[in-house]
Amino acid sequence: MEIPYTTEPRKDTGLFNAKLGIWLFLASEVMLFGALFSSYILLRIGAEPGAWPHGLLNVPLGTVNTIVLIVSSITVVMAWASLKMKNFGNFRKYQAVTLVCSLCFLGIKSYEYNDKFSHYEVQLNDGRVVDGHMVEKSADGFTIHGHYVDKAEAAKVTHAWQEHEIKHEEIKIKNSDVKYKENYGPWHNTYMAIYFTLTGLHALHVIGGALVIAFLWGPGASMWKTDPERYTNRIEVSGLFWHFVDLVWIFLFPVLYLL
Amino acid sequence: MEKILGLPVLASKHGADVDKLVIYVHYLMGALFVGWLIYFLLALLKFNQRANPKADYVGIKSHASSWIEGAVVLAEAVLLVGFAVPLWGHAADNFPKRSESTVVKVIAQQFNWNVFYPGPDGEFGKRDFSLVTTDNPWGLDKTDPKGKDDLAPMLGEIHVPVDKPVLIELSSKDVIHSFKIIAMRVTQDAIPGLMIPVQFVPTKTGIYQINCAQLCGNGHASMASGRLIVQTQAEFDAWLKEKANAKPAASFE
Amino acid sequence: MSTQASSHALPHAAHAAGHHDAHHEELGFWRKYVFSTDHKVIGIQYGITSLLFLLFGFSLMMMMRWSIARPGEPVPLFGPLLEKLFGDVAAKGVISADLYNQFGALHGTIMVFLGVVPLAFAAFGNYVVPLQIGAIDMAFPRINMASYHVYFWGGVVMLVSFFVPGGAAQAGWTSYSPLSTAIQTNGQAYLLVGLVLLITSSLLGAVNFLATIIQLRAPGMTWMRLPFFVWAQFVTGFLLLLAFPPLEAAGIMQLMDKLAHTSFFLPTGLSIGGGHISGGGSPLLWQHLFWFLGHPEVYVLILPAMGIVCEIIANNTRKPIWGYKSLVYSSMVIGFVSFIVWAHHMYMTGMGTKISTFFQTTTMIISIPSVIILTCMFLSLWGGSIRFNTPMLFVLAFLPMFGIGGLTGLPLGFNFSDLHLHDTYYVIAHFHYVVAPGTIFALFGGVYYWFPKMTGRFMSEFWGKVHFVGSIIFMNLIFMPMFVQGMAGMLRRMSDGGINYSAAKVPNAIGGLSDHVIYLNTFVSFAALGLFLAQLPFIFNFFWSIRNGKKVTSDNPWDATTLEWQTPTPPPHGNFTKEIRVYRGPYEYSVPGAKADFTPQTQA
Amino acid sequence: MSHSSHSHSHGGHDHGGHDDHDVQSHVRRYLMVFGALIVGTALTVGASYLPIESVALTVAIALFIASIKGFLVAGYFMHLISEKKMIYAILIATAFFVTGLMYLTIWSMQPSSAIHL
Ligand code: HEA
Ligand code: HEA
Ligand code: CUA
Ligand SMILES: [Cu+2]
Repeated sequence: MEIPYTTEPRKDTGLFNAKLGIWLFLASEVMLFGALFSSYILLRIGAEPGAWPHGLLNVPLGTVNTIVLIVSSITVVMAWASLKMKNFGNFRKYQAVTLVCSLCFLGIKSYEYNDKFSHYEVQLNDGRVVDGHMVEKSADGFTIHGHYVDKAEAAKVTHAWQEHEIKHEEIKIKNSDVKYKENYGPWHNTYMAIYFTLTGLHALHVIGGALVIAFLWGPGASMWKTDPERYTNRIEVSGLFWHFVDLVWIFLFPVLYLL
Repeated sequence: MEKILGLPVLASKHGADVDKLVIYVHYLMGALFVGWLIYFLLALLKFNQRANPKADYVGIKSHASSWIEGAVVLAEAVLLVGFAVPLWGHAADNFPKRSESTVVKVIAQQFNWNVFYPGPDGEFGKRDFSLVTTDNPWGLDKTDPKGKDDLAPMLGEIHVPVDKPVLIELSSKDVIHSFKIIAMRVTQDAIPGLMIPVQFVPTKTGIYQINCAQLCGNGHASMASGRLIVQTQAEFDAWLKEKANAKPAASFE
Repeated sequence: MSTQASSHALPHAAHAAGHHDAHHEELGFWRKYVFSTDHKVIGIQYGITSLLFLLFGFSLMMMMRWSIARPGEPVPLFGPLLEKLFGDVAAKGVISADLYNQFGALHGTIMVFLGVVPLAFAAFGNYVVPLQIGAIDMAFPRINMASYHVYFWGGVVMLVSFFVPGGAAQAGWTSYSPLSTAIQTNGQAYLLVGLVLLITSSLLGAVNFLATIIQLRAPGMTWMRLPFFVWAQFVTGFLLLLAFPPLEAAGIMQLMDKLAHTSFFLPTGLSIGGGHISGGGSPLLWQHLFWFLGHPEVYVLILPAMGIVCEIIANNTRKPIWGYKSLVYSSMVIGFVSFIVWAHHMYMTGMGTKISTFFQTTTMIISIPSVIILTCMFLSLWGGSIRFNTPMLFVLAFLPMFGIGGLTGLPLGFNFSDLHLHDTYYVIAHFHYVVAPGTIFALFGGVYYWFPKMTGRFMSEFWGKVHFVGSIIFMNLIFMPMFVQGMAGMLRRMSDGGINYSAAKVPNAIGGLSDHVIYLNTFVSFAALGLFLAQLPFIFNFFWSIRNGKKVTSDNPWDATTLEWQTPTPPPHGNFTKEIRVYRGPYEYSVPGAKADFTPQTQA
Repeated sequence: MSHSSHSHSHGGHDHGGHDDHDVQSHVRRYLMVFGALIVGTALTVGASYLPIESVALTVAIALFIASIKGFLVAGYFMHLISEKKMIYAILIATAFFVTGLMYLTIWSMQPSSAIHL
């Protein structure tokens, strides 16, 4: 007993089951990320003037990651096209590049996360605020590589590019001078919150997609011998998911890094 | 119809319109319900297996049902355009002038209502979250001259004069509550982070129950000590004077 | 097309005849009943689990009804047990406000997400849809199995949440922020994790159903020959697919608020629980995302029920459903419009005229297709030859009950009358009329109707009728008085049934609840007890009939037209033993000139 | 892309509907799209350094380029350009709902007479 249309398309719809399935699933993903994007917009519109930070993220790294994902996307289609041309060897190579790209992306992402966790905002007892990275810790104090925040100036910053004009220096701070200090984790403000949520969820999708691709590349590849068409379909379907993940990043990147 | 529906006591001006809409909608519902119920029972009687052993493939041919559906559409449209929309527009967007109304600020908290009066100048003093301390739970800006004559915050008692518009600025300190006075036909959620204006004109003096209509924690059911006290203008003025002499808000500890 | 037919129906015929028995022995208990990929087994798994959850949700409500009627008094019989299970919040067997709120939040969540949706959509859908479209299974059997397992663990997480320190969630099934974040318990986090699991399960299910209905229809089963039940499931599938993800997103954000101390839904300057909060969020954002799901969700609760109603009405009036096409189009319109009416749950959040006008208008628009659907069902009776068996009785009762529930949606839909009724028992009565004597009755009907296909035996007609009479009487005795209470201004979610607002307690204040209104609490609680007792015949009948019910004498005991009755009883793995080809619409009863009063879809 | 009708005429294994020639011409297209995506990324980043004062304009430029890139990925890598009607129907419905969600929520959260504290 076999379920029909697992490989050959049904005539009236022109689709095989899994392809329809993945598109339905992607439709729901659109709603998921759509809701998060709406929340992003709302939080941003609702933020008080000056409360929405700009230029917190590392644009070159973000750019590299964007390119990494685009490269992985082209290798995914090329891998599928190779199968279509019955060239399993090329498929393996292309898909290997995809997997390396996904690791690269996740590596850069975790470096960026780590960077935010060592990025502090320190309120001093004298009312001044220091913002920068923790470079050194000692028993009675710590050193921040950063700058004193001028609230009035900061409120004028409305674009990411303006932030680059600020000079950074090493600032030594005694623990006893600190009124309050907090790193740039998701709790820091709504921008960091939505940043971590969106990119975290996206990273989970990258991991999920990479696992599926890795499975089909490794143990799952035996199907190429037994049922090559079905295998090619599976590659197509996993590819569709991967492109979607890329697509989400194409929007995340400008929205979070550049605006 | 009020009797049949069991609508509670009414003591505000716009409340009559609320009741009117409730009643009209129930006429529509009643008509549909009774009509269809009669049809339904008739159908069951007439077409049970014993009475009608052989079913008719086609069934009803008349298009009366389309007319009924059309009539429902029409009735709903009339209620919507003729009543709900304009009445709401009047209540939610056309606020009375501050100078002509009793202005009160109500800030909900678990599990009571904090009531603020602006004093003779009709303006509330500034509040700032960064000023909140245990001594100054409301973050009042004591340097703001407008705040100098504000009355000290009171718990759970709103005094207003009768037949004069009341303008309540509603907010909450912690979670969402809902400010409901049944006899005034007033319901408005009190939402932290928002200050939402509410208006009504009380038409009868008396002491009215204030309800909290939104689940706000384990004290929700007992958040019942709030009272709206509608007085004559003279009584109200006397009360206000007494309060104003007692202690202005700026010195509140 | 014929090649397609032979590619799946025929090989199986051989298979079923030949290897069937051997096949089953190989599977063993675990593969057969727990990790089965057969849509029928999964359907039954869903069915039993969700019925148990319904019973559990009802039991929570029995406890709550005690607290409402006799606040502060220890629960009879179960008091000591409650104290043992929950400790301080049930000290001396009295249900405290905390415990009441836990039960309330979980009653709503369990009934909706663990009871009715899995029963109506997943259980009946799984069992019946592939059969009705002539498919051998769902399109993705393993995903199907996964969705049941995810659902099951979602349910377990919810149940476990009662026993975490601080207890289960206490912010209503709506989990409004900031309350949900402010209450110091991890129960809320468990609830959210459970919800995320349930949503994931529903998404997998929805993808599967949609793919199945689109791809696996038997030859000749065109869209306009689908039984209305399949259509209803189809639209429901879309609602689940597209409305659930925003709640998943919202759930994740609220989890972040709870666990990572973000402020998505917490405004600046909030004072809850000490702790530093960055602020800058919005409590209304949560409500928008919740109700964006919440409204389509109510149609998820009702559409499958309407589908069942149509099947049973057609079968027991022995005539075609009146206005099949209007039914189909109306349910599609409902599907579409249900996505843009959600803010009618939020009229009292300070909405301006323009916005509320938009949402009132869409709300009134969506009531029209419901009116059309109900009209079609009513008109279907005319000219019929009605058999009053148990499934039909429940389904007939559905009509006026849904009618009452639907009609009372109207005064809620106009913002200016909702002003008086919002958050009162009127709302509770409104939606219980649609979901309890509405949906639940239809589901009962479905159980009685498809039971013979699932087991090869009928449920007892006598006890079925006892169940019916008891249920309809007590359902109305429970929910009708709630309209009166609501109109008088009695508020929902009151652990003490509103005595603090009663005239007796505050004699000098105007607007207190009269003794008469408060007394109805007791009345309703007794009626709820009656309803509980009325379910005993059902539970007994259900289990007894599996082994001892009257045996069916044919594979098509109700003389029905649709494809599920063209299978052996119960259907084997793979369903059909003959080639399935569809030649006609779903409800060809009493066709003029035909010999029998029913002409199956497979008849050329 | 996968026109089942012509795939059947090819018979044999290739049900997906691509003979080698077909796929090769597509590969060229994929590479062009890839180039365009890289250029698009460069443009996005470049544009963000332009000293444009208007926030709305910055956002508009960024989203405009992102939409074009998104269209390329969806259209060519995901073959949406030549997909089946059923998929279009699903995506159009989704687009409708997602716009509804975004637009209506944002619209209804605009304060009417309420004041944000
Ligand atoms: C299955 C579930 C279901 C269904 C179908 C509906 C249907 C409708 N609902 Fe309901 N609703 C809920 C479940 C449902 N609702 C729930 C769970 C809540 C509360 C959530 C919470 O706050 O916890 C709620 C709350 C709710 C509110 C918010 C109230 C408030 O909080 O203040 C509103 C407001 O507009 C509303 C309106 C409507 C309308 C206009 C319909 C319309 O679609 C109804 C259309 C139907 C008809 C108009 C009937 C037509 C009938 C006839 C023509 C024939 C009659 C014949 C006889 C009776 C014999 N509902
Ligand atoms: C689908 C949804 C659903 C269903 C079916 C029900 C069913 C019932 N509900 Fe529920 N209810 C809600 C959803 C539902 N409810 C929601 C969402 C809320 C709001 C919560 C909140 O405020 O946050 C609510 C709130 C609510 C309240 C208000 C509480 C308050 O505001 O404080 C009350 C009060 O009486 C109530 C009562 C009942 C009763 C008596 C039933 C009865 O009709 C129950 C009937 C049950 C059955 C008939 C069970 C049948 C099953 C079996 C017999 C099992 C058989 C088993 C086997 C064969 C294995 N409900
Ligand atoms: Cu405050 Cu309920
Ligand atoms: Cu609704």
